[in-house]
Amino acid sequence: MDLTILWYIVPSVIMFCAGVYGFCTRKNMIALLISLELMLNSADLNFIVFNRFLFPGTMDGMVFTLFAIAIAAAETAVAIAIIINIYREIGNTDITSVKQMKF
Amino acid sequence: MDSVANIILYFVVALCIAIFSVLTVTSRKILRAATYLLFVLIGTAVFYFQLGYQFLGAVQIAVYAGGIMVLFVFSIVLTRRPDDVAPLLDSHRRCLGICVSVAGAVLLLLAFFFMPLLDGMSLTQCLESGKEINMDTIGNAFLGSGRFQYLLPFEAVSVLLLACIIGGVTVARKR
Amino acid sequence: MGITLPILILALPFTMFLILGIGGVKMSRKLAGTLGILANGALAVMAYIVAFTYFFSGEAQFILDGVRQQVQLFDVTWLAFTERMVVNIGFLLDPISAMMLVVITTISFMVHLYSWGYMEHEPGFQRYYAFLALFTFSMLGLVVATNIFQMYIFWELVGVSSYLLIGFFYKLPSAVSASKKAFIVTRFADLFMLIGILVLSYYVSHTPADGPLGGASAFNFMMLNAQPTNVLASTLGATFLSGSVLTWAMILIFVGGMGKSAMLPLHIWLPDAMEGPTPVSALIHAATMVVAGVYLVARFFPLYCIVPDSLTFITVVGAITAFYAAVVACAQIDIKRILAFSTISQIAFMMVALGCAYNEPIEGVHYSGLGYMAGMFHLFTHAMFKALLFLGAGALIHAVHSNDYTKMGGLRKYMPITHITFLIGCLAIAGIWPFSGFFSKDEMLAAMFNRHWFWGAWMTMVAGLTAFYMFRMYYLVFWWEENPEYKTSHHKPHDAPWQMSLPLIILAAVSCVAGFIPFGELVTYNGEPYHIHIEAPVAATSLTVAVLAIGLATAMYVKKNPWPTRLKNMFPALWQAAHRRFYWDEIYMFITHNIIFNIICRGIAWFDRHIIDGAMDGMAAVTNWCSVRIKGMQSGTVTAYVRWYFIGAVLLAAITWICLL
Amino acid sequence: MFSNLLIWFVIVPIIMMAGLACCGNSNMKAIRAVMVTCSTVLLGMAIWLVCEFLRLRGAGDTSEMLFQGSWMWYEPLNIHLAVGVDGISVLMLLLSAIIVFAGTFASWKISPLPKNFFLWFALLSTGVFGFFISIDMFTMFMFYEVALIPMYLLIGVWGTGRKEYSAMKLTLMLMGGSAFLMLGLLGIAWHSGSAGVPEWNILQIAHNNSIDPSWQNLLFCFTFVGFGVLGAMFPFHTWSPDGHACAPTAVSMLHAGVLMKLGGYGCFRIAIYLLPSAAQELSWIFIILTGISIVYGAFSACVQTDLKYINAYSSVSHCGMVLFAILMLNQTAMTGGILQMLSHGLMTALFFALIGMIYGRTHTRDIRQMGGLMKIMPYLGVCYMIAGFASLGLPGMSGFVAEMTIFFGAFEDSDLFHRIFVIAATCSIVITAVYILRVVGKLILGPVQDEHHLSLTDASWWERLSTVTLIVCLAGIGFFPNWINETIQNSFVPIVNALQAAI
Repeated sequence: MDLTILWYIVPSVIMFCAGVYGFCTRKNMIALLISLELMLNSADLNFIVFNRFLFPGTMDGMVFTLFAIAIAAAETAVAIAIIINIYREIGNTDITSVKQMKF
Repeated sequence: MDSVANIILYFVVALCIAIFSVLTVTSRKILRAATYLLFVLIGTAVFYFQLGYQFLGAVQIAVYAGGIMVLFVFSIVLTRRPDDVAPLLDSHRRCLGICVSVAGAVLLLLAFFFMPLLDGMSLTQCLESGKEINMDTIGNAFLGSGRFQYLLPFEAVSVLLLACIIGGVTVARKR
Repeated sequence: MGITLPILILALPFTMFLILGIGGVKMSRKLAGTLGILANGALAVMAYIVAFTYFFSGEAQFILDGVRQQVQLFDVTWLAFTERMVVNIGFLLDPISAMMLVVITTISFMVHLYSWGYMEHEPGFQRYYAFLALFTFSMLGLVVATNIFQMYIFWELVGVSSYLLIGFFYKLPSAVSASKKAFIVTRFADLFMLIGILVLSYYVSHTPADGPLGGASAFNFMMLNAQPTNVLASTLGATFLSGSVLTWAMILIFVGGMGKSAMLPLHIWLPDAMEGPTPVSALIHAATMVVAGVYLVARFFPLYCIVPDSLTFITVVGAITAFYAAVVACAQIDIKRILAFSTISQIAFMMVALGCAYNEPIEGVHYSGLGYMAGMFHLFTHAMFKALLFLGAGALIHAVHSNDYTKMGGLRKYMPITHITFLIGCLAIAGIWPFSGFFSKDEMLAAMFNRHWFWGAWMTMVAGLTAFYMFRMYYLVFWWEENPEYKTSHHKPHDAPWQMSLPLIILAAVSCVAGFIPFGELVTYNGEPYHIHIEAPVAATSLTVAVLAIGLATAMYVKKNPWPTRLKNMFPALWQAAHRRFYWDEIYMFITHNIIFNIICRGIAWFDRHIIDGAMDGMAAVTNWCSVRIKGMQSGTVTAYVRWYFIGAVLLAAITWICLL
Repeated sequence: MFSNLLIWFVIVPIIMMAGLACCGNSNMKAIRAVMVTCSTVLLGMAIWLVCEFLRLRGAGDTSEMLFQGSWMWYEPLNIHLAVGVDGISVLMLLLSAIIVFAGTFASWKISPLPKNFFLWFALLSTGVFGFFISIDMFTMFMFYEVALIPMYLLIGVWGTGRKEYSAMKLTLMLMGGSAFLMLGLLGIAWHSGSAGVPEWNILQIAHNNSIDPSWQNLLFCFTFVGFGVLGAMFPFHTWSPDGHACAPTAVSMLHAGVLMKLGGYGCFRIAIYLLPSAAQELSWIFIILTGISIVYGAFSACVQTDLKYINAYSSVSHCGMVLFAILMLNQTAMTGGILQMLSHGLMTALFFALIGMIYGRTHTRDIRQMGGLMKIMPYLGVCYMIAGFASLGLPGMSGFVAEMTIFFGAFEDSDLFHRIFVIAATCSIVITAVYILRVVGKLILGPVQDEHHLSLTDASWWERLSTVTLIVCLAGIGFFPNWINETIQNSFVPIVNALQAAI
């Protein structure tokens, strides 16, 4: 029994779809952010897996993942700053109550 | 033929990831969701180790499981009491979410399974055919400006991070 | 004769209008009045010189082999529509225009002088003189027109000056609405005239250039009138409703004349026009402007003769109007309205005379357009005595401060000059020998009897009615019973100041002697002299009828007695109808106000606001509605965006995949 | 390029804008100085242009357009900045200059933001002048749009009443019109060009005359409707009452006086001249519409109570007359149409100026609330009556000349269809008299309605200057129409020849 590429892709897909589900259904902004991290993580995993199985001699995928992790960290930091700010303004973190800027 | 240990490790981690990621998005307590996310991230890190990217796995644990999770927990604690329970989802939303995610999953899996390109080597073969990526290689790649070297993206990311720090501080600052 | 005098005759009143109109505000009354009167006096002198030169100098350009000629003293291009349709402004001198020059300037001068006293205390005195000058200018331009289009131009201008003068007391709503009515009714008639001119000029200008009509401008009177009989009628072959084009054109043009001359369906503006100052009524609504219709027919007489149907039309309209107006005049109580209806009736008289004029021999007797001559003669004498009557009425109103004869009565003792002159006017209009009206009316009746005995008899009856209502008014004003207020009031009625009395005396004198002017020697349709002779049977009949009518009026009205009231109560419906002028105003009011204004105009305005505008707004509303719907998708809820994003992504992926398979 | 006189008609307004931009925001003196100087220069240039034009024509220059110049602008699409004028555009330039001049004085005391107002005003006049000097369809269209856009702001910011609604409606409807127009122009350009290069030059297109008749029909409808919207043709006229009612004085003047003329001008210069066979074939449709316009506008005006609405509907009627005359496709009637444009431009500018002045004093435009203004402000009252008489076609005023030329020209078409519509159009002179006299009777004459009005003042010197300029021009055309008439008639020769050839 070989651990081929598909074996690693299946958990990645599950992770991704769980993220999608969470993003569509949750209302708490932090929960949304968590779902986002799940999706990002699955993408990272994909990079790595593709790098390893399709282009084993290079390290591009790994470098991209590294950057993605760095960017994810930055993004999370800013997002949380915004969420806290919104919380100060309106008293909760419910995504449906933030509509002022829609048009 | 991969070693049995590898296969067992794989199944444990894959199951762990699948279960915890579902739990992450279905849990009604936000602090628990964060904890489940931590497990998923650690599981991913284990995959990285297994695939031979030790440095990446370390970074994953340090940055994600360490830094980002702390941020999450702090913000959760700041914005609500930890034992707050999210209201039950209305069936319409849940149904829609399930539809979208299941349809996406089915589609993606179908795509992957039917793509002949992906039917390739086993993990062991890959690990053997690829050369070892040690810290020396990574360091040279990041600080060189030649072919397959990443000085410019590295600098860009560092500027980005700086911008994020400033942005985060500016946004969250009390007026 | 050079062209200096004709140009001056047109330029002087216009200049006066500009000077008084623009500079009047800064002038004193005295200066403005003096300027106006002097200018008008000079104008009258110039007009007399022109007329005298024309009639009596014997210059070859004016009279050739005993036939008076039509002369265009100048004729300059003003506007060229096409090669054949060129509008000129010129000065046409022929018997009738020379006669009209005299009439207009004389009456205008009298009115200027009279207004000096009559309008003395009115605000806007300068403006008044400016308008009078404008009117004089327009009317002179009208009568000397060399072509129908020039006539139309000045036709409109007299309409406007009439509008301005009727509405002179602009603070009175009644004056404003009267002026509006006058303008709109005459404008409505002018519309037909315009269409008539359009038709005529189109067909004339589309005849071959080398044909009998030549290549001249299609508007020119001399060219049109000089055509041998029937050339036009045969050339303009097209027909419409079994009338030839020329018939229709001439009738349409005549409708314009009907409007200005207040013929029957279009007469309603004239009685209301009495809201204007009385001297204005004398000038415009008795002597000059209202006879423009008669003048128009006379001007186009040769063309009307080519299409006898149109002459019949004129006769019928005139006869009906004459009778109608005479009957209505018997039942009015406002003296100015009585005079207004009398004017309508007299103008209709002239119309009938023109309608009855033949320019061809009938049964071997050559009448040489007797009706034409008589109509013009009556125009002349009527202008004089009707102006006299109006100015006299003005003097009465000036003294009594009312238009109503019930406020008068027994005034002969207080106002002797007015009384005598007024009586002369009444006698003249009633047609009593030797006053001027007798002669002209006699000729007209003779012409009508020549045409058909019916017209003669009918118009004799009208003449009798005329005598009756004029003397009814005369007696009610000067005899009847003295108004008791005069005795008690410290402000007794008295004769007018000299500026007002002088014109009365002059006009009365003219009315006495004007009948002896050998008019037939001067004004005939073809320029050949016509020797007037009194038609004894006709004269006797009309004189008898007039005397009888005067006798009846004397019996009824000389002293206060209950008979008039009894008579009124005997036929209340008839009296009421006549008093209300047979409800013409109400009919017009119904049509214009209820139908045109309320239904058509309001309907269109509603349609515009709700249907047309509604359609435009509706398009906007539909767009808006759509965008509101689409806007809902842009809810600002991030989860919804993600939902849509993934749905789209999944769909796209599915589609791509299906396509790849 | 700068030696061409015509180009300066665009440059001077731009200089005017630059000058205004340098002025202080509320430095009224400087702003007025710039405006007066530049509009006087424009007027002087326009008069000089007319004289020079007549001199050249008198000297025997018979080319179709004088003062021609052409500079390549965008090579791949063959777009030039091409200028040239014939007698009609010369007169239109003069009219525009007069109205810009009078408009400057009529908005002497505009507030708020006087500088910005005049900036947009100058931009508007740039567009107008540019339109009339262009003989390249593309630049013509560009200037047309330049003239339309400032309208939105001018009405929306400085207007009164429901100004946002009106500004939006006006802009959207006119933009809708120009969408049609753009299609039509593109069609003309591509169909008359050769070898894949579009031809934009009007003279060249008319010379080639190579558009397929069936295409002509479609393009004619597009261009005529496009310009017709601006010419307030029924049923696309409803922007006009609302727009005019809400616009500030000078804008109403310029809009009704000049901008609506762009519609009529474009109709014959492009729709009819370039598409003659379609014009012969399809003119009947538009004759019906414009015939309705004439009578419909006049009847609508009879029941309005807002002075500006009355005038706007009267404009619908009069501008309908312009298009009606142009559609008669013969020289006399088309000449009358141009005369009517000039006459209506001056007259309606005068009307709007006066309404603005009256409104500035009484703060109402409802004729039911006013009356007897003749007693209170005799100068304005007299001017209003003069404008009214010009409108109802009093001889001696330009309106009479124009209407008569139209009627006599239109009567030349001898079939029953044309005759019926001509007679319907002539009826409008009576209806016009009705609504004009109704207003004059209520507003100017009669007793004073409102005691508060008794303390109002009469016109100031700048108002007098503005009105006198317009009245003198009105009377000038009315008294001596023939030179204008001849100038216009001569300019129509090529167009009439093209139409003759297309039968």
